[in-house]
Amino acid sequence: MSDPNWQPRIVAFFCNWCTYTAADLAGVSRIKYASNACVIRLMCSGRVDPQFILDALAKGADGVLIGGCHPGDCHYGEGNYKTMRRFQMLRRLLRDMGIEDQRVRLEWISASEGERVKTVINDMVEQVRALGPLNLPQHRAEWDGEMTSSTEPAGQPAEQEAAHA
Amino acid sequence: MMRIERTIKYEGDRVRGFGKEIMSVPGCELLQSCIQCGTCSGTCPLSIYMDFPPRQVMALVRADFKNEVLRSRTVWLCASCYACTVECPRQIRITDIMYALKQRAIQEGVYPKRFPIPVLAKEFFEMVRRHGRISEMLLVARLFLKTNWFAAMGSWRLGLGLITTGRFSVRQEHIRRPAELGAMLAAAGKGNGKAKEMP
Amino acid sequence: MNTQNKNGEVRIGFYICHCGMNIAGVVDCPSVAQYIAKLPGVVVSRDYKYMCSDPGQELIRQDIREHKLNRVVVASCSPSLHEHTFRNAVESGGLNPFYFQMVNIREHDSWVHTDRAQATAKARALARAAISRVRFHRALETTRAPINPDVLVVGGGISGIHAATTMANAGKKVFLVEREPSIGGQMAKFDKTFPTLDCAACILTPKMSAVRSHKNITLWTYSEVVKVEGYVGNYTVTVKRKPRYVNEDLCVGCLECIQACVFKEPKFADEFNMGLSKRKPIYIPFTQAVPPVVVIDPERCLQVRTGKCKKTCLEACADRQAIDFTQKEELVEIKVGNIIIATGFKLFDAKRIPQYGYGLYPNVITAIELERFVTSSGPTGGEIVMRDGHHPKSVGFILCVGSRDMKTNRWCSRTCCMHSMKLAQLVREHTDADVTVFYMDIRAPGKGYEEFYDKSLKEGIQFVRGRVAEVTDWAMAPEEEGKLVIRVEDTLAGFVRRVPVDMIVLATGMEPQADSQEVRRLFNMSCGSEGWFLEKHPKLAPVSTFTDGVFIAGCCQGPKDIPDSIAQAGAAAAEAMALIDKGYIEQEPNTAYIVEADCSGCKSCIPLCPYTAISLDDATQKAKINEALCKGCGTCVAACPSGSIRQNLFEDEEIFSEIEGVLSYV
Amino acid sequence: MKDALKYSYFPGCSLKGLGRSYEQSLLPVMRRLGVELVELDDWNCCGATAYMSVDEAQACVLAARNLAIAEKTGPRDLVTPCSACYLVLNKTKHNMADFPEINQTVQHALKSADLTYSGKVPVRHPLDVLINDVGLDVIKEKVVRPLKGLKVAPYYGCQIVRPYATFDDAWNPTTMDRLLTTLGAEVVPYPLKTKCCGGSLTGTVPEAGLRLTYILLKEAVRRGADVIATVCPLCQFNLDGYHDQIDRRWGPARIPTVYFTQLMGLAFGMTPEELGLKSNFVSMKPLPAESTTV
Repeated sequence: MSDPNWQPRIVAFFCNWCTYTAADLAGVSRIKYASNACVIRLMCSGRVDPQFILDALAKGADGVLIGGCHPGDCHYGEGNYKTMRRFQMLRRLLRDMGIEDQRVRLEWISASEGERVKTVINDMVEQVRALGPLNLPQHRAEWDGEMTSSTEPAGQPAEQEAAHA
Repeated sequence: MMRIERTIKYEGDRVRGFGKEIMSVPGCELLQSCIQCGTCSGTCPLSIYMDFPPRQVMALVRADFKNEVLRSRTVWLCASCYACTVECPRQIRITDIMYALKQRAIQEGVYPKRFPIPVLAKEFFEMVRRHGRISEMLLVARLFLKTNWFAAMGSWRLGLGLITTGRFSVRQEHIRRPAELGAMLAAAGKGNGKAKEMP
Repeated sequence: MNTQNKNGEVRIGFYICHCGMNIAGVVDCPSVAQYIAKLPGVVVSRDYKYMCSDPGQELIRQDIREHKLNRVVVASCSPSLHEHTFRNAVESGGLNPFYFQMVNIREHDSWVHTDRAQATAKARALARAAISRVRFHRALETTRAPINPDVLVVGGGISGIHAATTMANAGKKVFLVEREPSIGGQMAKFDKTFPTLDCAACILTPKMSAVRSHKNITLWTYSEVVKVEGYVGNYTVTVKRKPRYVNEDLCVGCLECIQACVFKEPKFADEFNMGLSKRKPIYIPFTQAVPPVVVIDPERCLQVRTGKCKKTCLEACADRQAIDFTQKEELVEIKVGNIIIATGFKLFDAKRIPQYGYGLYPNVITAIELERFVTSSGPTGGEIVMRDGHHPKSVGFILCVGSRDMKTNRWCSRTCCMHSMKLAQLVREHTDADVTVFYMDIRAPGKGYEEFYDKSLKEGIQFVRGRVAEVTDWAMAPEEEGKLVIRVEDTLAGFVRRVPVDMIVLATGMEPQADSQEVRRLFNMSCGSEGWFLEKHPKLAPVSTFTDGVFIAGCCQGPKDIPDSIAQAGAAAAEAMALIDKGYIEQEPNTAYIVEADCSGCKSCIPLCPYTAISLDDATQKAKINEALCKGCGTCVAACPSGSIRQNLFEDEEIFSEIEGVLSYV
Repeated sequence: MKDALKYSYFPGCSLKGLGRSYEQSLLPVMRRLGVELVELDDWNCCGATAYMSVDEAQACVLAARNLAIAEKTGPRDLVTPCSACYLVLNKTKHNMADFPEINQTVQHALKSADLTYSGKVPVRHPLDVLINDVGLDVIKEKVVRPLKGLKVAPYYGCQIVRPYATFDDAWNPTTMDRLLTTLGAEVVPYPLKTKCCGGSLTGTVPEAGLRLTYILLKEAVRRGADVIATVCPLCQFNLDGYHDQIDRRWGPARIPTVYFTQLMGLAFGMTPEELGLKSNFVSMKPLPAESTTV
């Protein structure tokens, strides 16, 4: 790795009722964890627009964490189910872009799971640290280059390309 | 004349960091949460012979009283029945802590002299290291040689019985590839630096 | 970044709170203030010891006046704690309260990180994000919704009874729903109560009758809540009323039907007496039951089960015709504004610790069973007897059964020490037995409790500090023959003892009710990892939940004794009444709205809304949102393909700017 | 009938020494039930409790070598009849899974012999195999001489139920009870079924160790048992070998102690000689049926 002082940057979208409260609880319980994640509070994980995730990665985040209530526990009934579905679609897109699964995570953390906030964030920070910086802005420039030179039809999944190679 | 002894402990009697060292052994971390309830002592079939019941050993370790713990008979009386470990309400792996203490007592040579158990452990260790297997009769014979001839004499009827029932064998069992095992054990020794050649 | 946007010139005031050393101990507050001061649009940037204090709030008001601030950002604790405080300060300073943004650098930063440089860097990032975001804030108005003044109380134990009567006395209409055929809960089973040793029935029974006779209380026993819809001020609750096959209004509790039942002898385990006595298929739960009417057990009654019975009970009740085999299960819908949950606890099953021999040795009993023995109305008429009919000569109490144990329940059940000491004193009162209490720690922190411990000691009760390892019946010494032997380390004496006794009492701890997860989902509450219902804040909001208008009282929130349960029930009643008497609910203006010009009328948002707040306007063929129904989750906003749905307080540009903010610091 | 149950077999040192009759009965009994036990190639001592007392890392390596050889042998479960071996092998498996530092040390050592252990091979006890893989119905079919009238105290000892109670309850195990009942024996209630026999302390600190043995024997006699059934070579030796000393210290508590596999062999029609029953100090009374047929 070129920069020894590099620290992963993670943007976290936490729902107000479960995960944000769990992070508050972690604080009240003085549970210590890595400082690499900054939390943006939303009322429900259902509010997480896939654009937020792409935007965060495009602006230099090395990972994005979405935290919501456990299935069945959503304050609004089933906002988290919608997040889950949306997330699965987004994941495919991210894979196509060559972004590793570990960089974008969806986790269910209930209001009482302060300890889990620590585990999830620490775990994610370590995984992203192992992957290294994402440098998406730089990658985008590269892709643009490929697109012009390549004769492959656009939108071919990355995995398939690898399999045929 | 009544013989009296000072039992007070000074800060200087503590060996700072000893508790931490034991608690850093894999599986021994939970000792920190001991609430001194005494379930271990109450469950232990051998606590009735111990100078410190297991509960006190836990307290002494946590408070860094290394010398008191390593010199105590308690760890050597542990038969590894794991009753304390499964009963402990704090899920402290007490049996594993006893092992960690035994290892340190042997390393530092502070176990009670002529007490047969540590000697047995060492003889066992040596035999396995050399041959890969244990031949029980040879082991017992060595144990008696090193500790107490009279005890051996006391068990003559047992020995005789074993001979007559055909269970007595003085043949040393071997594995076929002792060198392979030796190399592995040596590699492990380097791995944590704890293992030392026995004197 | 330009300082101008569509709202005109932005003038931001930034305040970072030290919170004593809570924040300043880890975050370099002055340096954060200096960093923020340089950002465009920031007019003042200060650090201050306690922003939530009066002078702290005054600082904001003063700066709004003097520096003509039109945006305020405070970096301090969690918004769940003080967002309200600062919005009020901003409002009283003359600004719309929604021109405010809060940054959480205590719970999410200083309390969870140790490295000063890293924590300070994170505080900067979070503060910068808020500064970026607050530019886009708009003036918003809170909306008001009317509140239904009626209240539902779930659970008729001492907590539910107290909450219901308190509110009923204040003139509120209360529905009290209880699952069992009588109210009274666990307290009704007790003989006396610590530390005063006053009779439980004498203090509970009048409260129970008051519930029944109160004109403002509708009491539904043998009933369960099955569905809850709506939100604070406006809940619709469906209650299932199980058939008791007895008309409550006609039955006078003469009990002649029980005499007349075709089952000549009581045959079935009596739930109230923990199975220590028997009852018939038609029975009254206990003498002082409220309502004081009989109930028919559908599992046992021949008529209900097979339809082939002589129905001698009907004959016995010919005058009043209270027995009614045609009763069916009913679903009743009620509308209430607030709900108080007081569903209580379940006792730990002593069989889960096989070492103590409960269920194996007949003279090993639980504390609640002993409670039934010592009660004069209990199965033995107040006599403590062993299974062979003799009085015990020695009794051992084992404390913390199932409690403070990682293998079963981690928590301290809080009441067992006192409960056991009370029973120990009663055993001494009723018999001449030697009593030994085996404990880990005596926890007697209530008013008059330590004195009660002292009294127990002075009465000659033996206390042995040690968690009992096992109970056996195999004797190793002559004095142990025919006895139960307790093997324990006397940790204060430092050796293992074997203590032979005649009878062993297990102080079983408290657990969440078996169906606590279902109840939690039903009322949209949270549970802690142990299964107790979670309060909104452990100190500041101990009876509130994360769902407005749903309160918790008593042991469903965690183990507690009678005084604490009653205190909590009173608090829950007061919180509910505070909402009711205010007369309206203020709603956070975080609702979604449609930008009509952009809406393509694709209707993809409509099925997403859990509150059916979105519909298609027939005339315009565009989506429209009923603001009164919208709860502000934002799911539709994230899903709208044309970006025409937006959310107040969580606008896309606000969130994008927040993302940019947290990532753009160096 | 399930065919060809095949396992790797780790006998352990005791089964080649003092516990020879355990192996002598186990192997033919298993063969009759269609279970094939293939002795592990060049197995070494598991380390027992003694090795762990000296060096933890080496103790794990010692046990792990066997696990690694078993893994190399093929995808078969590893069966070990000795309680100490069962515990030590299981413990090593758990430690390697739970503690990365131990795993690292052990893998490093294994590598020097081109071995590796991924944690796949389960370590199992013959009781577990008999109850869960073979099945009591199959065992019942093989019983030709039911142990009618024989009162047996089932003694499990410590280490197969503690601390890793995988196939039976830690406080009240019942697998052997059910097995013995299937053989036609009468199982007496034996509350000490999981108490410690004294382990190696019977030899090293007899006053402490033998007292535990004595209590076990006395309780079995008090409960009216004819014989104690055991699953561990050390338990068998302790309960059988020290009657002289026990007589001297506390008075007689004579009762034979045999391996559960020996009782199975008897029920399957094998002779006491075939099963190694003659090498016991306290010998078992002939079964009622035996006196007529033999």
